[in-house]
Amino acid sequence: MGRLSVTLCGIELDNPVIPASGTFGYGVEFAELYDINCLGTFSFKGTTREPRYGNPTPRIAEAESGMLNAVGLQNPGVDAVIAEELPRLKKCFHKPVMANVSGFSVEEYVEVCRRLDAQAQVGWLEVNISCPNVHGGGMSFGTDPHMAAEVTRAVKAVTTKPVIMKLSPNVTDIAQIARACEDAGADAVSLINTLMAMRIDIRRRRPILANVTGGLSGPAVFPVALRMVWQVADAVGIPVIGLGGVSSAEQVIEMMLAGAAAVEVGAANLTDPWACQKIIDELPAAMDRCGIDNLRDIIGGAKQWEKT
Amino acid sequence: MGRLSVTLCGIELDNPVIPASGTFGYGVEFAELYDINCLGTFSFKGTTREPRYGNPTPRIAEAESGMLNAVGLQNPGVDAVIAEELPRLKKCFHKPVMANVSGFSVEEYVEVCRRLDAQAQVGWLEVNISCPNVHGGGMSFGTDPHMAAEVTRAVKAVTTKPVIMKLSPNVTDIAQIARACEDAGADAVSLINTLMAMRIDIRRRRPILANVTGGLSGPAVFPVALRMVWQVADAVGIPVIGLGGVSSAEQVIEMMLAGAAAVEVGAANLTDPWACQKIIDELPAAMDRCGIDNLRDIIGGAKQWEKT
Amino acid sequence: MKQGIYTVEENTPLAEGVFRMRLRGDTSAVTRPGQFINIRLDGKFLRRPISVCDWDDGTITIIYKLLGDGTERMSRYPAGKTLDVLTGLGNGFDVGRAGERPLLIGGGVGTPPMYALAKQLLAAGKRVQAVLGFNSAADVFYADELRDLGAAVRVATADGSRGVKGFVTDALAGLDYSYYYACGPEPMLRAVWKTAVTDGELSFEERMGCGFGACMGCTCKTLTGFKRICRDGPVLRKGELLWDD
Amino acid sequence: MKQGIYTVEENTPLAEGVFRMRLRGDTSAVTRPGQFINIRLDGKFLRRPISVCDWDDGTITIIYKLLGDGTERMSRYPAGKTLDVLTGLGNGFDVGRAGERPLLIGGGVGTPPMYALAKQLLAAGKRVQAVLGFNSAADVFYADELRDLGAAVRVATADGSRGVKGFVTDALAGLDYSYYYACGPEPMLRAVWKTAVTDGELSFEERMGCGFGACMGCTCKTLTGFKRICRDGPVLRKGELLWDD
Repeated sequence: MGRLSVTLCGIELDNPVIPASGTFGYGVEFAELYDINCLGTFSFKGTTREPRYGNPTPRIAEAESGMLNAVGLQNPGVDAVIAEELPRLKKCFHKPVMANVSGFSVEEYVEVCRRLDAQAQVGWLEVNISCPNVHGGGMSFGTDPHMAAEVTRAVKAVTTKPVIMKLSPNVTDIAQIARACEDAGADAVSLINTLMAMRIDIRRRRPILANVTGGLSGPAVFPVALRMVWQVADAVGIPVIGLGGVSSAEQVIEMMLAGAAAVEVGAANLTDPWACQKIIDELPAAMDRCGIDNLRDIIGGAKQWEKT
Repeated sequence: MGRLSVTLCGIELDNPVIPASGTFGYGVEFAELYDINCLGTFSFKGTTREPRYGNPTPRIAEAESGMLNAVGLQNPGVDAVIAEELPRLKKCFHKPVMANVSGFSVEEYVEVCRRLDAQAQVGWLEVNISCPNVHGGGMSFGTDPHMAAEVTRAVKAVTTKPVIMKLSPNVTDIAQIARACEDAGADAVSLINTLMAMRIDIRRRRPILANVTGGLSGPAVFPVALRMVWQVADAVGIPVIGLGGVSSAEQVIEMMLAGAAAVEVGAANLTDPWACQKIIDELPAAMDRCGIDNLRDIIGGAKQWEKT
Repeated sequence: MKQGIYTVEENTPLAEGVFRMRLRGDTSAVTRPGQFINIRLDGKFLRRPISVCDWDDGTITIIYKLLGDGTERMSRYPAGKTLDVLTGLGNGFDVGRAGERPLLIGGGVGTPPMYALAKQLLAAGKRVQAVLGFNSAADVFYADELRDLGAAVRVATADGSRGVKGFVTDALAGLDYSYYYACGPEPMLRAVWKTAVTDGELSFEERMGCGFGACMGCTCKTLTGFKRICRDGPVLRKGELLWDD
Repeated sequence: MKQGIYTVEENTPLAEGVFRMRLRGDTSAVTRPGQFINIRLDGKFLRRPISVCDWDDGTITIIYKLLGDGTERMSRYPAGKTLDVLTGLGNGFDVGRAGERPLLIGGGVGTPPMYALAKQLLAAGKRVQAVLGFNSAADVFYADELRDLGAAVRVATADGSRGVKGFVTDALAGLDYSYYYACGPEPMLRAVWKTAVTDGELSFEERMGCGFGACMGCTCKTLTGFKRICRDGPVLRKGELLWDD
């Protein structure tokens, strides 16, 4: 095992860096830019039962040290993902991929997870119960512990691979939601999804996003994400995947010290297509500066201090 | 009435710009820098019954486009505020001031509000039920609609001046809390307080803040604040004061278009002591660029679009 | 697509609120007229996508309009400043479909890509005609530059202060063309799509997240499926468009 | 306190990870040695507070240590770069208490303010002695500059590679002084507070939000009440300190 390697739900990753769902498509666009096998893995575009166009445009707005998006789960649907995307990915990515799943009903989550669980290329299922940009679904599952537990239980009942529940930060007590998922059998949790936000065009006096609100991501949310990872890592025994504004090797280390077993990188991929490759390249030097021999040894490292 | 003037709970403000509590002390430091009578008003340092030292240091950490603070309600206590701060303020500020009140029990809120309500210089009471940096109090009142309503009712029973409840963004449904305050008699709500956040010193492997977590403020939080102001303005009939990362005349306009009747400016005062004066000076030109004659006419202006 | 550091060689006003910037650096990723580049600006999180007006072995020329704080800042960049830029984005125009008498239609800042396109078509021996639309005479740019290349150029202004009074579509009358290439605001593209008599292709604008097809921020519906303006576009075929009328 | 735009005139390495920067601009707000300035750095939200080493009618000299991303960036600022700076912050040292033989004690980057202090005290005809502490010979700076002013300087290094082996307190032995001024890391200040035999004043460091007393980010407890390091300090009197021992 290399000094960057970590284990996520029994599967070893060469490094903890994982492009986050919605910022990496199904991998092929990035495979044209660099060998994506350098990644720990990546979480592919949130997939639903039916093909979805998503929200009307504009779907993107600028923010200080971040961006808003309201894409609304555009994806080709699980059939096309299995028939077209996964075979295409097989040619350029030879590691288990994280399958990100969204839905509008427990039944939909169950069916899509069942189908993707059966795909040999899929290593983990990341169940998104926290999309702030779709109505009558998505986030509502992630803001109520009972519904979060219900989705978790239903998905676990039809799957064999590790199930990671992706949590919403738009809640009063994220640790409570995380515990509910753990109690319902989740193998891990990932957090945070985007913070629900908004911008207004002051000249046209109307919301910039056609969806009115959107999800804030980017460096602006990092300190909020770090706090929630810290709280959740305290509250559960299962692995926590940290994400939210991570864009440097130092922030990967900071997330892991807060308790993250692996780290997803989102918006950074959009402003620098080579961001994850660069972060992975920079990790050893950043570790040396901090006196870290092996990344896997520092998970939750900042807790030690608290306990002394 | 000038083109910048607005009315807040029956009191006319020359302009909607209000330095936020905790970033402006009790006014005197800034009165040395500029004539603070140019302000609409300002909200003074959160005041409790007893003098408080607050949290141990470090209390401050850096963030992308923002900062974390965990001051923990340091203040001289209500007796000293009445005996020393208000008389000193009287010499340099000739407008009604907003008295910001914090507490650790309903009784404490009641007593401090009752005492400050009796001060002629006080125009409004801003009741902070959202401080994320003190334990066994503060934020807990602001994350439960019943407790928020209880504090509101108790304070209203002993006061004659407008009561503004300052809300926490660290909740699943801020509109529900705002409605609870309105139903309990609140005259207005102000939002958002800081987002609970954290940073870790990766070399020392420990939280930067002695309090471990702190409140994130600054431009990073503006899009989240704007979204919450938009939601709350939809949910209540009382005035909404918008705050959270506002640092320019354009952002004041954006907040008002989202539904804010007045706008507080916080962290910007700390990085540029003259920030509020500059924002007020820049408002007319910014209004001209947007074709705005009078600020009071644009409150909630972006809603018109939604309804068409 | 390539990422590189580019040096500002020129950054000058061209018309009312319109600037031209010439950047020196690796241009090998730019392969077709109608492609765009994506520029990182200090203090801005999202890059700014701007269509390529012209390029050679060592420089890329862009023409951009002041739309807000970001482009305002950009307009103050002095010569010598270096920028982080993604180049060679988007599909660009297909010169193979031009026929003998291609018509180039540019509206406002939709005009710049027509310059490099005209260059290529003229080099291929085509008879190039162009119709450019602006609000007013003060907004007109690159009409003469296109004429200098050898194109026959008609100008239309909404207020009639220069050329034909009206929109580009009002200037199409009587023109004999084999195919058209259009770039401009969506209302103009709609009008051209309805009015122009031949087949053609149109270049679109949309708020983008990444600019290279990763975020699905700029997707539109077409008869041939969902298209990402940044990657499957910005140029779409007339026959793909889903405008009902 | 004043806000102004200052131009970098010099920015050069002085010792291991220590830089000196000279800024040109309005210095009228700087009134006492021991005060600090607060510098806005590109891409950083909070300003960086740095103590003044020396100043004259047109320039302020600071000496800063590379502590992270922000100071790293600062160390690469070229001459001619302009910075937004708040000047004249903090109370500074009280030269009136010096007596005839003041002792100046500086540890690491606590040394710089001793330079302007020594200048003033020597100008007032005092016999100035200084003890400077560093980790190792490679870290030593400004010992000679202080001697050139006319101060008697002792150097202590933790590893003994230069001067007395040990801490500044190990170099106090046998010195005859009327009053002391100390600046350095808190453990050093504690040691000085315990060891030094006369009255004195000590300059503190703390993470600051605003630097001018508004945010209560840097408050410490003293026998005379809560003190904001940025405004009521950074210099506190020996008699105020609440160190129990």
